[in-house]
Amino acid sequence: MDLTFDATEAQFRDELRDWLSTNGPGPEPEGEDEQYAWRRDWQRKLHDGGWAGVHWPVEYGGRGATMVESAIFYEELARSGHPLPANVLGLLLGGPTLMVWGTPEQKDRYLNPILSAEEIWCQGFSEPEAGSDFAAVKTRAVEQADGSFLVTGQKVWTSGAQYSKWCMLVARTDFDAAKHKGLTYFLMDMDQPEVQVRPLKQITGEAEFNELFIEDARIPAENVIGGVGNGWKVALTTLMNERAGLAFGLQVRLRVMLDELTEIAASSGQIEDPRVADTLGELHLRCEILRLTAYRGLTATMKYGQPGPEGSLTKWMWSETNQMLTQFAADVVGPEALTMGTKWSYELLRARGNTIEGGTTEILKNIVAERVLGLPKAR
Amino acid sequence: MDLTFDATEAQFRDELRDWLSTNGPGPEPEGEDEQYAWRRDWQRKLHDGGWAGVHWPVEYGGRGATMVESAIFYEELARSGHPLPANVLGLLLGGPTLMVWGTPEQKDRYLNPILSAEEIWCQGFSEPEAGSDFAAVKTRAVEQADGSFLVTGQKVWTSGAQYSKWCMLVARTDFDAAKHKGLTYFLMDMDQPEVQVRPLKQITGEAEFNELFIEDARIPAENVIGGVGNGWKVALTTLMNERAGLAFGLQVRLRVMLDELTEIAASSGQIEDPRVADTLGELHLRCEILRLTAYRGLTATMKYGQPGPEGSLTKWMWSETNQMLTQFAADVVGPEALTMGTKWSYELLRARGNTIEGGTTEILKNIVAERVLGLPKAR
Amino acid sequence: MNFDFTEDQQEIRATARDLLASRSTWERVRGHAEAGAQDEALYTELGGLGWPGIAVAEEHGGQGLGMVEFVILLEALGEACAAVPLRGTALAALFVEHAGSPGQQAQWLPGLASGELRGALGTWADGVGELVPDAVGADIVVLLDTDGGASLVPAADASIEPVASIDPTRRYARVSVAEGGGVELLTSDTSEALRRAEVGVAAGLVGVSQRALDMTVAFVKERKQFGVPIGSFQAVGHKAAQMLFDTEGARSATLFGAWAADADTDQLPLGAAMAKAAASAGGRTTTAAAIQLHGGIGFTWEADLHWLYKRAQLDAVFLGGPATHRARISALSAERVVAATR
Amino acid sequence: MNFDFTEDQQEIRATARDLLASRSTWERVRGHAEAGAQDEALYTELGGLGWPGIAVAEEHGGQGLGMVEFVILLEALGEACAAVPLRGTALAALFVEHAGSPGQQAQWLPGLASGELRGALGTWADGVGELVPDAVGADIVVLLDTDGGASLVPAADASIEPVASIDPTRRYARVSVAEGGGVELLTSDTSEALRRAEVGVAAGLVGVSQRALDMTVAFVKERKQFGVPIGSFQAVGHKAAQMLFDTEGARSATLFGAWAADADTDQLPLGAAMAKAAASAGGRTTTAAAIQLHGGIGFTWEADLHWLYKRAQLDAVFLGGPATHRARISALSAERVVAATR
Repeated sequence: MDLTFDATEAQFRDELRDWLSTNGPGPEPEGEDEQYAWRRDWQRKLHDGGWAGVHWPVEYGGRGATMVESAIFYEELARSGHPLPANVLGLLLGGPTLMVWGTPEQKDRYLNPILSAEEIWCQGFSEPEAGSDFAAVKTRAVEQADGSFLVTGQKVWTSGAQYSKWCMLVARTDFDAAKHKGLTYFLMDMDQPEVQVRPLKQITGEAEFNELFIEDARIPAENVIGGVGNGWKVALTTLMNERAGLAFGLQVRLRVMLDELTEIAASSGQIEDPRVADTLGELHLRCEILRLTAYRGLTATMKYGQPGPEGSLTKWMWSETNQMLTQFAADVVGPEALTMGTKWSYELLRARGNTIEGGTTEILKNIVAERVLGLPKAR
Repeated sequence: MDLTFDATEAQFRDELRDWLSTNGPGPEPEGEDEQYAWRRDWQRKLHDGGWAGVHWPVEYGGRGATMVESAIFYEELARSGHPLPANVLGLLLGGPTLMVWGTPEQKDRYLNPILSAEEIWCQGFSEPEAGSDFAAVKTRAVEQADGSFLVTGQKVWTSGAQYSKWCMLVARTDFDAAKHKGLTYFLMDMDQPEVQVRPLKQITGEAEFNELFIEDARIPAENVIGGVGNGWKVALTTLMNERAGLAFGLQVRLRVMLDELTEIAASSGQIEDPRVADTLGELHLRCEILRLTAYRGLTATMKYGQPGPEGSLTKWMWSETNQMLTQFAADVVGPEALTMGTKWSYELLRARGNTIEGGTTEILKNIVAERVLGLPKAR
Repeated sequence: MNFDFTEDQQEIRATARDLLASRSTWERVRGHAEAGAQDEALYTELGGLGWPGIAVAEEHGGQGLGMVEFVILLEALGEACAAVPLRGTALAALFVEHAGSPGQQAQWLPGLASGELRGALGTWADGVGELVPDAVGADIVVLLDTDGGASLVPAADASIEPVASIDPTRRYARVSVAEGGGVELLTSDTSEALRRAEVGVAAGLVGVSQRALDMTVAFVKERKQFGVPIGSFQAVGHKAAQMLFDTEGARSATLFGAWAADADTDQLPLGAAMAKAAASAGGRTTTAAAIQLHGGIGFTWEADLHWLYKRAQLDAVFLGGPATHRARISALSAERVVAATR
Repeated sequence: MNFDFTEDQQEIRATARDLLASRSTWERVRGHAEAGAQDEALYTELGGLGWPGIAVAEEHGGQGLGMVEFVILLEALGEACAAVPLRGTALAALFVEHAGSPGQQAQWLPGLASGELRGALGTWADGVGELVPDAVGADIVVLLDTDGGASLVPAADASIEPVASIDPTRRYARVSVAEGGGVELLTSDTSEALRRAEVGVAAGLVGVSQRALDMTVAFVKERKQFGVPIGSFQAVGHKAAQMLFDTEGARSATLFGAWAADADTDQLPLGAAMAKAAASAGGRTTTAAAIQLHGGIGFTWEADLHWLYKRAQLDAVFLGGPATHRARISALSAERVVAATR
């Protein structure tokens, strides 16, 4: 057991810190489009510095970093206060999925533009009626005489859709096959009028996500990933990669916020109230347990190929702790935390989504009960 | 809206307080049997004073008290520190069930000995395999040529069985009928060697409950209550009466304990710690809300024949609050609360049963979801 | 012992809820909230019905009813999430009536009671009141010191600077005394007024919780996942049951506080602290649970749940959050217990 | 970064758990608990295997391994709910080794490390230590003052009066200095020893939580209600998931504390407070949840769950309950944050 970074890891971290301290995206501009362009430029910078596909194999243009180094990357990025690269879904989900399921031609064609942020990717899994239930996917892809597919349907929670070239789309190709079986995984070109993007405004007032309205969009045969009818398995690969590294960044963001809150409580004297200190103590405890548990999961994954029981817990821990923290901030920070346009009020509202996005806490608990504890499937 | 007692209610309370201050069971003896005899004597005293069947109609020998007065009775009894009468199940469950479902002969025969504690009643509903699931009752009652029944099976959680003359027994008489339909409600004579009582020791080390082992016990035809095959409905009447009045006593017991704990926290200075004060505040709040909600339910029952949505919440509230209180006492009272033989340690252990006995909290939440909120039956 | 509304009170409740159900639909609330405006037409109508003055004495132009009637209206307004500054007016009237001089009462109460004048209530420290609800457009602002004193600031003497809180169904402002402006102190003890105000704020939170629960129950009965209504999942049903638990508990406490104000003021301090503690905590948890049980939809702007969540956040801390009031409950209970054992 | 046991540590863990699974069955634990006795045979066997001295330096007769190995054994003992006074001996040794004089170390450590002498650790105030675990039969008792000082009381100088706590799987006593008896002060700083002791107690609690979880999972897979295994109800599955959450969280914190003791003592104060806070709270909630999920059966004497519940209750407050340690975490974090911003 060694809970420090070894020499290689420490060197990686130091090199990265150095780089991040002298390289950055510059000041954040006003306006959503401008901010996206700024994050795209930032990814180009990262790419030029060799920091874009940290965990990608060298053969695909990545840095070939270990999982720990990848975790360090997202931790340090969060600590630096710099934003995530624009094409985060391509880097974390699309690329790794292609590496498993793509043909040599597909890898050649798609991987490099992901790294360079030349082509942005988005994810088209969720549907309004389907929620967490993949079997209920209704978007239809009908094969044409020329082997291409015509797709019609609606997708939701598609972040970055308005900037994306490619959408990882799961659609139904076999309408008779039961549940998961008739699904196929496509790469859909977003540059066609048959795909309409409508921003989906959230509780925060921002439109971080979009709805996609697809009507007879065309996808050529060569854009099927992993074979027709195999969409469920391919999608699972994507889902397994979801947040794998990102979790470390989220955890550090939480820690940074908590430290800031602690600072406010200390400088305002509120920390002298044992009730305030008690809640801060609980938050620090949860935050630290989250970090440790994430690393335990990482070690298990590296050693045994999959995380141990603790691996299923980190997203649940993070989301609950973040909600607890942002709610508590409303008490400690005071009126500012309930005033529009402040960081604290944004975080308070945004945190509500944490226990929903990327699998609701209820679904995560089902998964823990069934897959980790081996209980019979919930009824 | 009037949250004070009206003149009649106040007079009832004052009269009762007077009586309780000059009448009591005397000092509690050592030994389980002796304690039971003492509570039986106490019930005789209550009966002689006209306080045994407070909520029973006058025609059945009761006092004909209103529901509020009945609540006052259990509140005042708890406040006085005197014990419950020995035949509490006969008074609260058996008698009222007979009043609804009994024949005139049955009422004549059984009601008076309940009041006088001459014949003690116990309840034989639960079975080891059945738990909260009535449909799973396995105890069999087979009709004989002479119309009597031979009963074989096992019951559990039967309190006072060793002192009881009659057992309210639910058994299966039709083995083909589905689920609840083949059940019949009997009065079984406990004075027969075919019924064996075995004490069931609990986490506290005491045997508050028993198991019943029944092998070919005989029940004459006239001891069927409410007709053969109607057992589920009759049992529901019993269950509906369960704790109706008792709840008020439990609520006052909670308040008395909380006041004692507050006293300890105040005199030891611990209440100066805002964390301690905070938890005490929460407990006082819950305790008072419990009382108010119980009275809201009572008003609704008196006015509309059934409690409103709040009626299903009181047992849940009480059990959770009692667990929270007794756990907190371990921190405030200190070592004494973890030492065997003290009141606080007994309460800490005993409280674990509160969220299980009389319907687990999980079952209660199901009931609230389905019957109060009208959600589809849980799957 | 009769823990139910009188027939008159039931009538008031039904009428108020019916009226708001038709006048303060989500469409209308959303329209005003997005425009950063109050619903002037509705406010005028409610003024005409005498709502702001329901608990103001008849001699001052009010309806002379009690706090129970007052909380019935405030709960209904919370339930509808109505974008009207009525609460501010009614709370300001409470302070003028219970702590003002006869002159102040004569000057302000008739106008506040009829809704022709608008009031606001807030807290201030170092001469500045942050996030004072309903202050924009108010004719008079009552500002509470941390030590229990209260000041009356006419709009003409005040600097009222609109601030967008996260709850746009009310208009908030930063209030201070304008240069050269004057402040009148309310000379009588303000604690009776403040306790009533706490109960009133709690009532609005109970309404918010109730609405969150009702919307959630309706949604989970309809919404299907894995082929069945999600309301049939225990995880959903039990969370909804907990919402009921929190809502009804807060309602019991709030009704107790209102009744105590009307009939047994010795119990008002405890009742008010109980009401505000329970309703503040309940308002936060029920609205958060409502969003959770709606899943992704619940997190969207269109779902309307967020208005409830945001209002609950502001109301939960207004006049003291749960922890403040739990501390008061604890102190009052300890006082009682210690007195009894002496 | 490698958050896993070494092969040696895994071997120790497997061996320890296997051994205790066969030697400390419920039947045996129950037998000793009901008789109010300790399992002498097992204690002797474990002493022979060097368990009490696993973290004691080789020069003092120990095995010279680290705190990680130490917590592996203590977790296994908690999991088995073993009725042996081993923890008392091992914790006393920690204090003698880390805060005792060379003379004290030479006098006591070899005996404690081999299990031939027995030790106990407790806290005292005004000259009396209440509910000191493992004190009955101890040769030496280490007693902690509230101000951080520690005294060493040989049994010959002590009055050790057995007291039945609710946890009969350990023997507790009221300890004071006998008339004419002597007390030696441990002269060095005791904080390093105390931090290690906290981690050790936390490890036992993690074991208790793990056992409660395992028993519950096995039960709810088998037990049927309404025709299906109750583990298929979400209310049951989610509560079991929460037990895992609490157990694994406490385990992460405890391993961190143990590792810090071995490799990075700057982080030991935080690690120890985290371990004890998480494991104390987790021990209480998981054992309570285990009883709940077993239903009526879980509340019976025969179900054996109550031994875990009772042990968790005692261990949760021993060396400070969750609130005490959360306060320490908070203070340490605030210190770090304030230092960083200066």
